[in-house]
Amino acid sequence: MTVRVQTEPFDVSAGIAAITMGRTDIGAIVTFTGTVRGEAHGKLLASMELEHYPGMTEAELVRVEAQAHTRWSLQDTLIIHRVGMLMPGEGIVLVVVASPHRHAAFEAASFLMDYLKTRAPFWKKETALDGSGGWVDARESDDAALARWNLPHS
Amino acid sequence: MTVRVQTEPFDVSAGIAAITMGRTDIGAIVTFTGTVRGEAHGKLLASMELEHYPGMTEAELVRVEAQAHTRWSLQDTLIIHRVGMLMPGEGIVLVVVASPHRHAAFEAASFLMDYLKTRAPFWKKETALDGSGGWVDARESDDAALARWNLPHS
Amino acid sequence: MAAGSDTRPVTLMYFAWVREKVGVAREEIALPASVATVADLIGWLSARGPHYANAFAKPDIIRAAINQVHVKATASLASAREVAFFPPVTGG
Amino acid sequence: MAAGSDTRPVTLMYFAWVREKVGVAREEIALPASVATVADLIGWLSARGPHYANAFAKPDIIRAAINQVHVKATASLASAREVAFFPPVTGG
Repeated sequence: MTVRVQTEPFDVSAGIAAITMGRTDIGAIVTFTGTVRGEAHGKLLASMELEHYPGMTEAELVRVEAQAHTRWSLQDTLIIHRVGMLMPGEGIVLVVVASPHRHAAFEAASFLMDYLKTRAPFWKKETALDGSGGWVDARESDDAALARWNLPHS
Repeated sequence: MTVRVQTEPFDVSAGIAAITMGRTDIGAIVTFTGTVRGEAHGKLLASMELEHYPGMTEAELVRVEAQAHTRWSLQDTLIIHRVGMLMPGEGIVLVVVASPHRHAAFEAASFLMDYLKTRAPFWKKETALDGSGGWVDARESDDAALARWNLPHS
Repeated sequence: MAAGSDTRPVTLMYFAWVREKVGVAREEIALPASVATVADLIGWLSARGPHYANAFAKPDIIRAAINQVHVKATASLASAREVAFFPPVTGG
Repeated sequence: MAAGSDTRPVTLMYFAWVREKVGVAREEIALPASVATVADLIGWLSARGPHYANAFAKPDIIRAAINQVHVKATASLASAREVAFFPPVTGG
């Protein structure tokens, strides 16, 4: 289980290698990459800034990972989340899940993203090419997505 | 939509780049990598050989992709499946899905794998370190996995 | 198929353990007009010799494709140029 | 907290637009013993001045953490060393 919060870009193959290199017991690897979309609310995006809560961020991501390992048979997981200034097309978040079986890998990766989106203390601020912008509103659909996993209340 | 059947190894980041490079409209990229496990039925695996049906393989993978694009809002997909001799730990299959939204990307990638596993004409033959081996039996669980997508009969 | 012909050429292909049991990967046959379906063809092939009989001993677990499209055993061979027999697929 | 003390030191942290509205990212306060819950603290802060009142104008959409763990507005501050206020998270 690995968690990284970083300003640098990430590479998906390197993320996979970090948790699978040298192992021959893994059967399925699922990755999720979230990227900055170049258009938001009908406006072209210039950049996106990600603020976070140092300390709590890492603690929440570790809790998210631990939850996934409780629910599914996983060999290893990796979460990388970027902070700071990001450009359209760049990766924001990377989740990598290694499991003996594909359905566990898919479900765990999907769960990690749903959980992370509603629990991990990150906030996005968009700046449009026309200079306008502001903080991104949370989506109710993200809360609904988390609810389907029937988590115990924290 | 891209389909490749090849003997060479693949790289996940290169696969992602092949369908996302230069685009800024994508929000979510899901990849699935199936790998050769080093142990099967309690025996250590020496190698795995993948036979396929040239022509039909490509046609089925194209049909699989087209089905996914019919069901979900996807920006692009890539399927690479290897054939020939593979060693434990090596990648067998790579699926990459790019979508504006994460749930579509997860579902489509999972669907592509379920569909591919029961429709694409590939056959695995295992050779154990002790020299024993043979053709891998199809799993009923794979048919059950496909059934949950409620596909029309072909 | 010209009217009145008793046979027509069809390519047969075998994969995985079906190929190993039959002993060839591919062959051209003259398909008799009386062999109308995939199931008929399996029966006809099984009568050709012990290798075939062995390969098709459990027809329920044999899968078939006509012209590179999956079909059921009841499928008609009317448009078949290429018929393939193989075990359930195990890729991915 | 020694018995009889009226206040104790707590670190407050603000993020995203809560931070922008409050005007600082972090501050140390002397928490009065009468401020028992997160909701109490929001009320107490809102009375400190217009920046706070503005930041906490819609307390329903403010999220809080005590010692870096998500809590509800009814949570007790008894063990709080660090209390954070922020909008619903939008990472990933």
